[in-house]
Amino acid sequence: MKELTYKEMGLLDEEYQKIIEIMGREPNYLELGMFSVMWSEHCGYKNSRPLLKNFPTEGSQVIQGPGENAGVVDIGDGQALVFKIESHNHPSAIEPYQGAATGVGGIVRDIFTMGARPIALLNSLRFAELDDARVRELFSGVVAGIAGYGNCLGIPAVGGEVYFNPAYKGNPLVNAMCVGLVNTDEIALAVANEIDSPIMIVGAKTGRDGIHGATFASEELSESSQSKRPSVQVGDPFMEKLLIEACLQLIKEDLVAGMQDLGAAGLTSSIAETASKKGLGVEVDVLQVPRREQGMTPYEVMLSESQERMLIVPRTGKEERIKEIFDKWGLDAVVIGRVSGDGMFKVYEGEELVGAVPVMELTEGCPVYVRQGQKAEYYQRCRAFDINSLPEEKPEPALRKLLASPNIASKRWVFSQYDYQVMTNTAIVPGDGDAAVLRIKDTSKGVAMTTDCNSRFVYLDPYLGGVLTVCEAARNLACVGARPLALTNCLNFGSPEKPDIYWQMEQAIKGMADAARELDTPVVSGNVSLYNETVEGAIYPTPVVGMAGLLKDIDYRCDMAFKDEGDLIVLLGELRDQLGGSEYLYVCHGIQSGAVPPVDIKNEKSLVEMLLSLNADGLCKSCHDISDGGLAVCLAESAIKGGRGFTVDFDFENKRTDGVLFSEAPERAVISINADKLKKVQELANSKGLQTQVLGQVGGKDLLFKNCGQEIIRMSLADAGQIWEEAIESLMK
Amino acid sequence: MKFGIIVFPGSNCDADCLHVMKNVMKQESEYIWHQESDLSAYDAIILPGGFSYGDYLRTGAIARFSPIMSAVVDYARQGGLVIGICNGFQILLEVGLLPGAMLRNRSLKFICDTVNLKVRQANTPFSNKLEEGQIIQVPIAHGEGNYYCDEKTLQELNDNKQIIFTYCGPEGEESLEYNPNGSLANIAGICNEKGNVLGMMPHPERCSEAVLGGTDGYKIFASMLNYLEEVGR
Amino acid sequence: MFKAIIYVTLKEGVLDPQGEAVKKSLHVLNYEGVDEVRIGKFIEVWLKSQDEETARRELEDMSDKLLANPVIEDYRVELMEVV
Amino acid sequence: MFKAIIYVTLKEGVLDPQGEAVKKSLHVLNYEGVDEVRIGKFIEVWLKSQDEETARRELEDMSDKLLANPVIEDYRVELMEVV
Ligand SMILES: Nc1ncnc2c1ncn2[C@@H]1O[C@H](COP(=O)(O)OP(=O)(O)O)[C@@H](O)[C@H]1O
Ligand SMILES: [Mg+2]
Repeated sequence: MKELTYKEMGLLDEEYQKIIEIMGREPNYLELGMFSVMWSEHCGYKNSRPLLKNFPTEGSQVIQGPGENAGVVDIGDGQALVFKIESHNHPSAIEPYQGAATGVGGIVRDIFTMGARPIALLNSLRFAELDDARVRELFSGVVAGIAGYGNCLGIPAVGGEVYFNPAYKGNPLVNAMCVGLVNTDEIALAVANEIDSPIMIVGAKTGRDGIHGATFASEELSESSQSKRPSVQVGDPFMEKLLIEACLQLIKEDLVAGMQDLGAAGLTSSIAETASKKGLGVEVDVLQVPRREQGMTPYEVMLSESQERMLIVPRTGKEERIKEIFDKWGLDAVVIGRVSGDGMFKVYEGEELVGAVPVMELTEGCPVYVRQGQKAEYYQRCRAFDINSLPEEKPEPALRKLLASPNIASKRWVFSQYDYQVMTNTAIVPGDGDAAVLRIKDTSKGVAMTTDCNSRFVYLDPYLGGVLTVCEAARNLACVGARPLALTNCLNFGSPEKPDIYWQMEQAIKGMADAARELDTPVVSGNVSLYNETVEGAIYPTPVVGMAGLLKDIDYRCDMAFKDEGDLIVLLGELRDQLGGSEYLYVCHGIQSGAVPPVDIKNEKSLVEMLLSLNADGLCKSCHDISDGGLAVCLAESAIKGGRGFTVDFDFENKRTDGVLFSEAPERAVISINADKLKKVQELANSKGLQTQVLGQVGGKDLLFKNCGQEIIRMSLADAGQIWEEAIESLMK
Repeated sequence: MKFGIIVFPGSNCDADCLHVMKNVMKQESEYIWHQESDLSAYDAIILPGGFSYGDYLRTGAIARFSPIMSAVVDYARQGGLVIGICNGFQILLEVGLLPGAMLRNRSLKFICDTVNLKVRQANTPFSNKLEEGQIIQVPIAHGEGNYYCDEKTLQELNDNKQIIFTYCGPEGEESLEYNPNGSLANIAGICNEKGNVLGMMPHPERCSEAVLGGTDGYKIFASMLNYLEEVGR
Repeated sequence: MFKAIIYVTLKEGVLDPQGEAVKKSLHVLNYEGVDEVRIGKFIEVWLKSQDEETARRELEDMSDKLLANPVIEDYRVELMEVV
Repeated sequence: MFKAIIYVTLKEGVLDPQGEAVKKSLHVLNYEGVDEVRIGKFIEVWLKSQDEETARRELEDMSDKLLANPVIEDYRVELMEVV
């Protein structure tokens, strides 16, 4: 392998100087490699750490906030949820199937490393538009990769989102989230706390794959990314499945003091993180590391990102039992070194010391950059865009176009490739509700989860977009009857070195933090993916939120399907007509602009509480929040799902018709109820200071919209269903 | 009754089957590790779904050489009840307890959905609580459920009434339109000549409780229990 | 040391959905001359064995048992000695 | 009419989980002499083309675009004329 310079490894001049200061000499090639991966954005968070400080991370429900492999949230009865979301954008851009597959593998390891049994997968995907053959290839490769890996593991993929926008041309986003269930007394952490305890590596053998993957993830995609292709890895989900079972057995038998997955930056990072928690040191012998290839150098062994490996620090005297368990599953478990007291990370090749670096400098020593953001040039212009200068598109063709937009149409093409029912817990399956719901066996509880981000909103107004993203996630959980507990996030942005991008980051994070604080959904874990740019520019800022919630009683879950003829359709919240940043503007007018609808977080919180009360009392027969496509799409989806039409007839007041139908303004949801429950619903709304309005009734075979008795849309249910169900399918043929 | 659920490396519906047999059907049930070789303690054996050995090479191909499989073959030859679900079905084909083989789904995609099945035979140990011609809804989740056999074998399957479940439409239409994976003659489940070994791609354990949206699968397990109680092992 | 390549193909008459799909894609990419596509796999095995005959016997054995499924597949063994 | 066989293998150094699993299984079946197993696929293509050169160019084109994944796989084209 050709030797890289420190610049090629992604280090700046001043960073290299700092390394020399730390070492008191020039680092050798191995030491330099170790610094460069640990000080990459991906591992060191050097551009984002100061911003992340804004997030609220505490709450009575939080057992473990950021800083471990995943966050942990209490769900009662001595049980907890463990969850995190992570990006695998760049590998997926180069090799969609394996990139996405190994992304799933990585996030799953973060969860069972904590001692939790993974119980659900979600994902959040962004691509350019499907009229481009290369995009279709990426899209189908990514979906197949997620399916191929997750299905084999037997972890249901129960939710997620997919968006298509030219902003992701050349730089798709693939974010994967995993949720695990753990008994609170069995949570495992990644710490080495005893001097002299052995360090073991288990799972797959180490090959030359993925060297400098962490650095690669921290750069813009360019022509030369092509030549870094060998850094793409092939996943082995079968191996990972065996690892899950074996590692969870270790936890059950209380055999480990610390457990850590090998992810980005491989052995270097996992060993450094494990040792640095208690300020200890470590000695490893690379010759002990089982290898897949011959002639590997210490540098290659220490930096390899081969998948499906784990690091284990056994409890004293437990190595033999640990080996037995791994042997049962046909896996190797090998001692490769020991914990030391001197704070140094020493790498040996047999007897020979080939590198020595102070552990703390690798982890805590990473330089941090506080940059100066600058409001993006487009911001004022887009805010000032006058929507009233646009003609109104006829309502019915507009609704047809929206239902056919891949951003709104059914995502069955995607989720039917995922096994979403394995583990026999899935009580609301993908597509049926605003969030996925899983029962927790042996209890009456359920948990719900969702991922959300309207990146067009975030682009047009990063602060508001950040607020709206968190609000939408919380609202989605409340719609299915779950109290939002906490969130994880994946911050996908362009290059932080550009002031307008840094401004997007600052503002979006501030918005998310404000909403998370108000809604009492602290941030418990997350991941940052920067440099999502190509020569054509940066992606839309995409801070994806994954949120989890709790249903006290699984029997009171609620999906979005209309149920019975004659049920009343009720709008919770107000009629609004702000169209800024809406899918309608894009699909019907080709415009991505306008002022993002404002949001009152307090009011959103009231809506969440209202939805929770309604569902807890079993008052809603269906519930669906208003988001992409607005009120009209919200109603259409409930009708299609339920196989029942509706008639709504209400006063559009003086608002634009397209505004009322297609505004994506927040703080709103549509429920259907038994007619005799109306009074109770209204009383409840009054007590929460929320408006309600009866829009109409479920029934018939048409979607019928009227404004003060005057018909404005009549579309047959069959028609609407077909357009919505087949849109993506037919583009992918 | 005592049910044994075989666990291969890579099985992933083993826990689901155990849950249903234990907590829903209220039967004594336990896992059997693939390296065991004694099945004498069990009244019926379940080969669960999943990806045994990653489904590398061919689905079920490697699992069939697990030590437990020779015990399963003996057990079946002696008339013991064996049900193979999804990957379990694939393993039964590979080991030769059932005829035919699996190809990749016609769409080349993994498919997860809930489908209609027509009950073609009701007087079997696995379907006696159902009625002939009845349509039930059962989830599927597989990448290789495209059942294939030669013409002669198909004829035999028909003649011996070994086709137990077929994919169909809401009104029982057995057309290609309602065939999710391209399987021959819309086959979803078949049994051996003696009728004591069933292989099916759909997952009855995923629809045995109301909270999961359906209970038709319950009736398949209840049929097995009923048979065991009436006829004994 | 021997190196063997075992070529496994679907039996004639067994539908090859993957081959069909590839053919369609090639037509979409404007390779209209493509008449038929079939997909098979090959398994390269390096093995130590007394002599060529033993090696061949072993390989046929492996193929019958594991590497190919006689219901749907045919196979062919190619064997060479390597150093 | 030409018949081509395109052999697609994983690049050296790329993990081959299938090959590993098959190797282990062969050991369990007591073929201890087996040292290594790698699995590849081959694609048989029948195509009409003006001449051999054009056919070869087209096939390499198809392989680059569709049949092989250049990120992790290598390929080799074998071409023959058939009647
Ligand atoms: N955007 C974010 N918000 C909150 N926590 C974050 C964020 N990004 C990273 N973190 C936290 O920082 C820690 C380090 O993350 P990471 O390096 O991705 O972990 P790992 O090496 O386990 O993948 C984790 O605890 C993670 O949850
Ligand atoms: Mg981790």
